[in-house]
Amino acid sequence: MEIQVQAQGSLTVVVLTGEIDGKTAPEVQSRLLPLAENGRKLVLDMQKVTFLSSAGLRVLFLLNRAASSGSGKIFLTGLVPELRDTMSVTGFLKCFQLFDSQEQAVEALR
Amino acid sequence: MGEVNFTFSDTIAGYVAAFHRSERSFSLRTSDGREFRLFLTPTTYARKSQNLDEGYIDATGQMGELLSEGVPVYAYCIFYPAEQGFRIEAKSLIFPGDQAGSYRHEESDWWPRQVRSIADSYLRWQFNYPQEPIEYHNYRTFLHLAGGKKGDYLQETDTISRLVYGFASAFLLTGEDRFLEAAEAGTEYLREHMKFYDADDDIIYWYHGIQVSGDREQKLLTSEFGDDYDSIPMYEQIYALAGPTQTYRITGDPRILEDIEKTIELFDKYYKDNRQGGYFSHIDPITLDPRSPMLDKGNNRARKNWNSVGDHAPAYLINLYLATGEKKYADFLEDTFDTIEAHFPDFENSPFVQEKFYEDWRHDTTWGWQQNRAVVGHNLKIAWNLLRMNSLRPKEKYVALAENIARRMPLVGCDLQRGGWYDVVERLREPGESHHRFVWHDRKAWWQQEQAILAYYILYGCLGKPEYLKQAREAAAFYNAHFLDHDDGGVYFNVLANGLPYLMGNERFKGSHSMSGYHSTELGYLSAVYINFLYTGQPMDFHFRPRPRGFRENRLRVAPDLLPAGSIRITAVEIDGKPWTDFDPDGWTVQLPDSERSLRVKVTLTPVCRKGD
Amino acid sequence: MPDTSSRIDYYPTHEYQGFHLRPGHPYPFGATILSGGVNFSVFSSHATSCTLVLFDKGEPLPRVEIPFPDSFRIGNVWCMVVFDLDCESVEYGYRMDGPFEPAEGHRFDPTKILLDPYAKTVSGREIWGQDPDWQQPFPHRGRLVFEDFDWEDDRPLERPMEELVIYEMHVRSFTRHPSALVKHPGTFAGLLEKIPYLKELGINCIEMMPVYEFDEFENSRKSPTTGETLYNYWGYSTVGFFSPKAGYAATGRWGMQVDELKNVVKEIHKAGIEVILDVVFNHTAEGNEHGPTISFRGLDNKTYYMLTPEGYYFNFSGCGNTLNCNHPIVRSIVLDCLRYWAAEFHIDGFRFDLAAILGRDPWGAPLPNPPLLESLAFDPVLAKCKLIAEAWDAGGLYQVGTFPAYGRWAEWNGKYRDDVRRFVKGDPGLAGALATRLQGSPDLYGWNGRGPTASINFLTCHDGFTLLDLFSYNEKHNEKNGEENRDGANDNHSWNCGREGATEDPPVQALRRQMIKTALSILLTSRGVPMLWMGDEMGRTQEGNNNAYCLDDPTNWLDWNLTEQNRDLLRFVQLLLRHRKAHPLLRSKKHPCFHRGGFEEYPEISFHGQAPWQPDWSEESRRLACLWSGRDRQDAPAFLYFAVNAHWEGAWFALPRIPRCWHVAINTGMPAPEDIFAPGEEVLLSDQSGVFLSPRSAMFIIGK
Amino acid sequence: MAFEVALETTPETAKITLKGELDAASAPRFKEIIEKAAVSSPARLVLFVNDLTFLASAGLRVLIFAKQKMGAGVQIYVIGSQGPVRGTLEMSGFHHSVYLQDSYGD
Repeated sequence: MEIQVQAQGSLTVVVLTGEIDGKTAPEVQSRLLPLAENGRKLVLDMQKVTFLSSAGLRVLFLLNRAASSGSGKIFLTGLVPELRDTMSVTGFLKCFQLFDSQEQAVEALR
Repeated sequence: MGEVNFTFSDTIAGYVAAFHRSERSFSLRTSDGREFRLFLTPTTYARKSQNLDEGYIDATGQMGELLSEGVPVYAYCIFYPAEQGFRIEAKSLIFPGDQAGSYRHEESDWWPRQVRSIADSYLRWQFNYPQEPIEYHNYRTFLHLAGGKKGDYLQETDTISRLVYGFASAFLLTGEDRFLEAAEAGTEYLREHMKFYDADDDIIYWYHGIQVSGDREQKLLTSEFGDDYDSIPMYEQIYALAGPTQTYRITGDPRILEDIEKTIELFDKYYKDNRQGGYFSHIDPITLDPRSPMLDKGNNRARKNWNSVGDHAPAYLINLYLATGEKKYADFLEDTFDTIEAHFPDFENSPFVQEKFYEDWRHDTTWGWQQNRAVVGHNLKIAWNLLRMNSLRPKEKYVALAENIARRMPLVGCDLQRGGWYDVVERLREPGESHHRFVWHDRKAWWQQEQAILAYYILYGCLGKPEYLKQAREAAAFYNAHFLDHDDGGVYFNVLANGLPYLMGNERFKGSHSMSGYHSTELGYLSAVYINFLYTGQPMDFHFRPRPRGFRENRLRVAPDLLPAGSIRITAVEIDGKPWTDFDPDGWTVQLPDSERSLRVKVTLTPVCRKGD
Repeated sequence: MPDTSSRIDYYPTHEYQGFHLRPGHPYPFGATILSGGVNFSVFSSHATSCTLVLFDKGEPLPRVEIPFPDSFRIGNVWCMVVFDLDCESVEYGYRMDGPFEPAEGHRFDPTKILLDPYAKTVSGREIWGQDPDWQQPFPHRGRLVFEDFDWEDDRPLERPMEELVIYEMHVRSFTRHPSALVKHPGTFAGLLEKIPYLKELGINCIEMMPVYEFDEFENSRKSPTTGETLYNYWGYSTVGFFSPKAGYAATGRWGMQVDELKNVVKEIHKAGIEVILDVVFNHTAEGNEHGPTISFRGLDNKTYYMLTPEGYYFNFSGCGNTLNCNHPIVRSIVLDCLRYWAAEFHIDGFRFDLAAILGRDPWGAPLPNPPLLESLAFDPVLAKCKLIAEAWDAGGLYQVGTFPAYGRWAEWNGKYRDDVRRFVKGDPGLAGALATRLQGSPDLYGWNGRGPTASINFLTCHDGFTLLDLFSYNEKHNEKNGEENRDGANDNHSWNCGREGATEDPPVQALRRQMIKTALSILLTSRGVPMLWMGDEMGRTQEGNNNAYCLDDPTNWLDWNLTEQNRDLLRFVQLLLRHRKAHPLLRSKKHPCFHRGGFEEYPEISFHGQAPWQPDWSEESRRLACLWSGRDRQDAPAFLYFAVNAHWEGAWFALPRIPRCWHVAINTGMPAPEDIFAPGEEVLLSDQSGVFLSPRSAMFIIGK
Repeated sequence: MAFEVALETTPETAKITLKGELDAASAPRFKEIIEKAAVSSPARLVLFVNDLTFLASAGLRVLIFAKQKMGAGVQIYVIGSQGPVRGTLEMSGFHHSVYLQDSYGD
């Protein structure tokens, strides 16, 4: 599990690589929760995320809840079809705004 | 004298006459027509007869439907004193079938499954198979179920031979290799450790057994049983052949035939009484003389008994004839049955045959435990085997004696109140006695139920009289409802009159009586044959493993038992899994191909439309 | 997030082979995730010792076996908190030691690892039909679950009972057929994609056949005729009472079946449709003494099962054992289970399989006042849940109409099914019986105020023929079940309309469609709660198999091409359901009365024959009409005249005179589209004095 | 050649020397000697058969019967058996119960 964070103007773009499950979820949460809470827009590039377990789903949900409680917002990009499908079937997909790619998101949100 | 105004419990066996739903009671008619009113209680529960290795079949919910007209049932009840007589409350019911006239033990595969289960239980008890290989060195006659295998132990020839019979019968019915392996290993062990080849007379006799300690063996030439002490009883020599002969039917191994023929030589040379007929029951261990003074110790000098005349046929001789088809064995059979018919009946004095004789056939009524007593099972065994013989060489006198016995026995040897057959009773009734007195107890032994079941099923199969079918069904239903040990496997030796198992003293040890591995499997094998072929009309498969250059003229004889001519036909044969056509359907023989290794033969026998016609 | 650092009871006090432990909380039972650890709690009345066995997900051998120290036991409950566990990848079970004395009822076996009956998800059968590892000694393992699903503002719909139209369905069969064209066939997710269909059909409640974890490979064998594997397809044999069947979830392989099912319930509620679960508390998957030891037998055989004095299993369920439901401990498990589903899955109601067993005492005698049924009836959490009983069992107990109900229980009305089947197929002398069924069976549910909503009216269900097969087969055809056609009921009261089985003969096909429409129009104009069997609205067939419990093939799968092939029938059912919704008179909570209660001097209900006010109750009668009178939704006077002619000859029915004009809503004798008109578009009857009913047809006429 | 048999007993050993042919006729005499030897319930029974030319089954039966009567504890040694006598012992399986030796040291 790798997390790269870079600021791009008013956005924060995070690129996640590998699996988000019970073992790696706590690390994702501790790294990204502060970013979500400071009211900035957060773009999560999920293109290289190969697996998302229940724990992973809940971390994303937590981040989204934290962001929307402030003035921030979470956007997901590059979601692999299988992950997208799992999230929709378990009812998690609805709470996120999606973009096909990181560039599109940055373009639309700048 | 206190009247019987206390509660007690007992079993009633019978047929439902009527079910009074509102009153929660039903009337039960016993086998001889007496009626009892039984009341159901909220805690009454019911089960259906279940086979070995079959789960418990609870029928508490279906009591309403099952208690319909004509359905057979065993009701274990408590009798409460009431104004006139007793109020009888049924506490648990056993149904041998689902409806009137249907019995689980008449299902076509009921008995073969039972034989398989018993044979597997003995493989487990005796050899700890399948964890360990089948090794007769570890065989114990006295099997302490709880105890381990420490210290010296006894191996008796006739109990090993009987167990070998059980394994061979299991193979004939199922074709499963482990049983043949156990049968052949046992036959080999008997030949290696229990056989005494007497070069002088070129005959064979069998040690009573061996006492094993470590790798040393102590041969026991004479019997250690009380009644036959310090002598060589013919009974044990006869049963030494039971297992090997049944194995011979499967393999045709010439070494077995040679052992059998040389043992028969022993019978003809030392036991047979050529002057007054029949066979002596004991001979001197040293001089082999039946008239030796040494035999007086057991009161066995120059005596003849049921075993030495009657046991040949069922133990090995019929099976030997079936396997070889040789005339001399048919003659030998005829001689034994003629002897029985001539000397055993004693109907003017007693419904039971006489079992002990002096040399000149005078009745010996003072011998040991027998005195002037009757073993119910021996009488039925005579009836059963007469009918077998009648299929080989029909004689009016055979059928007459068999029917005479079959007609009298239910009134004096059968328990018409609870079902099942009794053990040993006095042959004569003293004045004023309504019933023949039980000599020791009114318990019921497993092997005597067998005699009744087989006698009445073959009587019905051959003669078609309905009363025989009724007796056969009642006997078999009682056996299957009460004698099957569903917790440890195998069968109980004895049950109380009311059918509950009797597990006291050495009755508990199933091993000590490997006989129970013999009688229960013989019952299974022959019940399947008589019921399927002579009554319900179901086909059956039989399995053989003929050795190369085994059977004479390479011809395999597959007759399952002495059955009426034309009653069954061979309808299919498979050799090593491939169909084979060279067989004589009505001659019950298969012409085997030449081969350098043993063949796997499966024969399908089909009855010729026998549905109780 | 609670500040965990200060709480003293969140720190380990014991250690075992590197695992940090502390005495746990006896309640709640099962495995509960706390911050920093997991609380395991299990109870047994007769066990002498207990060991917690932990696995890494999918590993054949345990990672550790932690014996419960005696200080971790409170009464008969062993509880322990284990710290620093990865909740997603841990699997757990228990070893219970104790006496093995079958005659006493004890069957403890410490060599067996036991499934926690309170396990919230169970592993081992994540993918339906995937051949299991038969050597695995511990196939069904408990796993942990996150219970923080975001329900937004959803809660059970609590629809009034009289409004319900129940649609019984099998989750896998509903979307498994390729024609369903769903992304995840045969799963909860597949059902999501069919919600619009259900909404448009007009039903407002689905009853799912068992979705608790079960083993589809129980008693699986090869079919002697087809060679296919025969499964425990219906699932009436529970392994895990608190866990949704992983094999039914598209995300089952990742252990997300709980979230998936919760999401499905949420979406179905959004469409205004309730969810009822078919639950099996009469027996378990452990069978008799020859069956597998999965959970209860090893935990506390004597407490959980009804045993004979010799320690064998009573068999009132016909499946090998009988759950000892009226034992206090078992009663509490049943209550905990139903409360869990009602609270955590927002389930609207439960249908109890062979419910008569729930009223038997530990020795099988029926109880006049069974504690379990009473507890369920008055439970605070279940207060608004529908409780539906299959009011008989395989042990000869038939309680239709006499089921101890406490005014809360409804029952599958077996008498309704048999009477209407026999009337529709033309048996004589059933006019009286039909009249009683139309009113909501007051003969069965009229006493102590139960009312028509206690009667679940149905013609077909999973047991028996489909509606089309009811009119296509005289005999059952269960050869594919591999039991030589001995299984399945024989008293089907069916009629094949002249030809056994499928046919291309147009008149027979038309007659069968007409019989279906006639039967459905009776069902949906009767008071009481109507229930449809999945697919009957589009003429589904099982080729005469009336007991397809074991077939995972097109016999059970719903063929969605039928929505196109039988478009007319589907339209008929949709409009019929809209008619039922349009007329509250048909859905009243009370039984009708004969002499008043209608509009002005008309009675609420009156029966008629070919002549008005003169019904033919004779032994030969095959015709009946009834007139409902009262107020409709806008409080305007309402007159509903329903006539049915099951005779093979047509007949003229003179209509009773009413202060309105008769308009035809339904005439099953007419081919589509004239067989039914939408509510509001009924056609004015040209001759107001009467109508001619063609043979084996029904008409529904409204006064407007 | 006539049959001769001689008995010599010590507290724990009984020694019997056999010469000639032991057949059905002479078997009873051999049985008496064995019974006499059994009286002192020796721990060991030693049979010297170097000069025994013929052993009939009857003789062998006496031996086996005697062993059975004396009990399992008694060790039997047959010294100097050869040719047909040894063949008889082996064919009857009796060699499993006794010790066949060429010589016997006291």
